[in-house]
Amino acid sequence: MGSFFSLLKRDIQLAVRQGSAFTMTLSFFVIAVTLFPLGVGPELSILARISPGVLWVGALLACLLTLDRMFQADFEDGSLDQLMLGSMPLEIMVLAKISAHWLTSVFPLILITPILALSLNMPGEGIGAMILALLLGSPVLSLIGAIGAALTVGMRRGGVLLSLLVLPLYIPVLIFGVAAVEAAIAVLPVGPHLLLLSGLSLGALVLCPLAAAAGLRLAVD
Amino acid sequence: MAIDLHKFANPARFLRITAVIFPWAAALTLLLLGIGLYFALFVSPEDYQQGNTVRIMFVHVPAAWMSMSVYSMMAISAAVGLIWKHPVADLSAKAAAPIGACFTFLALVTGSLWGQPMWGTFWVWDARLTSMLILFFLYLGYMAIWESYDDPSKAAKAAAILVLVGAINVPVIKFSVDWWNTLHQPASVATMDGPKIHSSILTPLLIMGTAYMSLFVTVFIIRVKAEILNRRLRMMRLVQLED
Amino acid sequence: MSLNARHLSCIRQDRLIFKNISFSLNSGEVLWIKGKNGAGKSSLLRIIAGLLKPIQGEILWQGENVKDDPDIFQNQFRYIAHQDALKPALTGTENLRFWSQYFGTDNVPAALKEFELERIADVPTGIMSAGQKKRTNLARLIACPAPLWILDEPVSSLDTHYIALFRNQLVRHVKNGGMAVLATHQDLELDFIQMLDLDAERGKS
Amino acid sequence: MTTLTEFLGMGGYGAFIWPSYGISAVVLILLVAFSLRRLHRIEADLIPLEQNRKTRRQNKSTKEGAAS
Repeated sequence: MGSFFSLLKRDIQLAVRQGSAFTMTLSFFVIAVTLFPLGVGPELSILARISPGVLWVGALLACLLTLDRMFQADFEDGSLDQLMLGSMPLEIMVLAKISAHWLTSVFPLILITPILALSLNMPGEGIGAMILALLLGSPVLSLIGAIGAALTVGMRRGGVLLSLLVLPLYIPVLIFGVAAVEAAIAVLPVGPHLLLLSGLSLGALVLCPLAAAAGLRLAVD
Repeated sequence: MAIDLHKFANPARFLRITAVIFPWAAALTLLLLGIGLYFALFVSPEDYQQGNTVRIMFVHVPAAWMSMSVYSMMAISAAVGLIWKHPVADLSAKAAAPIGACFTFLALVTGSLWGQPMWGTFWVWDARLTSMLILFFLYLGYMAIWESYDDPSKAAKAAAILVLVGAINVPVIKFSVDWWNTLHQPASVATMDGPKIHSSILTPLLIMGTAYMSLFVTVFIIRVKAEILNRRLRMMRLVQLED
Repeated sequence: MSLNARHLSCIRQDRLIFKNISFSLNSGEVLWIKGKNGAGKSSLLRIIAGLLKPIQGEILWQGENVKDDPDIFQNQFRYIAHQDALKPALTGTENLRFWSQYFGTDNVPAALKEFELERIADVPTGIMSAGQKKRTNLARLIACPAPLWILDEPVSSLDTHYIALFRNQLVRHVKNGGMAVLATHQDLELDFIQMLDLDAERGKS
Repeated sequence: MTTLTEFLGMGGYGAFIWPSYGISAVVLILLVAFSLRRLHRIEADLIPLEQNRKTRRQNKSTKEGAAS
């Protein structure tokens, strides 16, 4: 366990120290969401109607921005080799990296979501559900993303391939995530949607570290 | 050293067996396509609701069937390749992918050509078309990853991981898309479930389905053979370099 | 303690790098792997570390195949690669402390002292010179002690003073019952050394 | 003549039905053609290499024969 937390701590420390990743994903998220009113028009009822989808798609794309660095930086400076020689199973090591990614790249997006939701005129009932849905569903983004990141480690233009591999797999989270918010806005029960999202997260939690670890073994080989 | 390398690329038995099957598969494909097209275009009656457009079904539905089955077959091959390290398994998944992608593409295009007279628009976000589209993306990703690795044995493993992850995800995606579609179903759109399948339609459909299947087998044999020989070519060039 | 390799062969990108390499190494010994560039020195070291899979052959630690029981070899060795595995945004101390926590050891102050890093330990490694980075990387050997050192060009970019310093560390490690596998162009003039010349091995076949 | 026109017209839906069949035919024929072309190309590349190996083997065996 000590190894797990030391790696988690180091990755967070690096993100804080470098800082740029934080601010870049956040500003990307904000800008991407801001583009929608400019593209669709300022009519509040339309914005409210599309706000759950816009926020989810924005979060999804913003998450994608930092994914290719998940293992790439460690691969380039030789840390990945060392990380693989530690005493904890590779799957757990991968899970530490995924947790760090979620905490540093996805969680800040969730924090800023209420403000963006308000700017899109999302009804109050929706905002709470949006946050909950993001909290429960967004781990899938980092988990599935880790597979793509592991498979594209060491490639010159891995980022583009990564999006092609990962985005189709994100569709269920997007659908259930948006549905939860829409249900809340329509004053329908939100519980089932949130349960589905949690189910996706749990399933991904079991499966993705295995696949990502297998991908990393290829990368160092 | 030559022996070492050839141990990994000696699927001679596969080539022997397929050499026997190949002419039969090719002949069967032509025969079934002939019969199937005759039934589809001349014998089969118009549907009372959809009129002649129902004839699109005979090229659409078999393509959709094949797109799903080919992906499943790739997933099984990938698993076999990963677990038992069987060299032909990886190659067969690789060989099947472009064929599956073609079928998926056809299912999409014919689906939208069917959609225009049915729904009055070329593309609707119908659950089936949408999940076909996603499947198409999965095929593209699979083929892209083969292209992205220099080392074929690594590419095989990476592609296998990807196709297995995809295979586990396909039911989830399918479920989510179906569910999403029922949630957003606009009232005016007619569903494709409309026509009760009558035997006059079912017969040509099954014939066309079998024809597509044997077409798949035919092309698959050609492509796997090409992959096997390509691997042998690579080995021999390398052996030449060594000397 | 003993490390044995039996009939290792390595294929990279369908090319045979080496084949049928065997050696055995006991406490108090150093194995010096020689060979031209591309002879497979780094690949052999990575195979020993378990990062690369050999196409055939096996590694035995204390007489047991590490493939059958990976736990016995876990954390028994330290691998120093070309790349420094240092994060430029972190200081030398922070980098070393992370690795020592990660490997479940704790000997950072001693490591800094042994490699004369104390004065620069609180500088981000990103602004260190190549030699300073190399020393910080090597300090991992002391910060995270392990009986077997796997060293890939450990003295490249070091000047004579620090080469001698590293040599002393290596001698002390081996005298205390440790062992090392070493790939380097530089002759460190060690006794108790075994040679494995990959070029000569290649000629044999 | 009318029957042919009627047949091609497909009750007003010919514009959708024929492209469906057409594109299916084109894509599948291209698939077969490209697959065959690739196979033939690889086979052609292999021939000189195979011969090369055979002659080398023969050389070797004659040499060995001479040596023994």
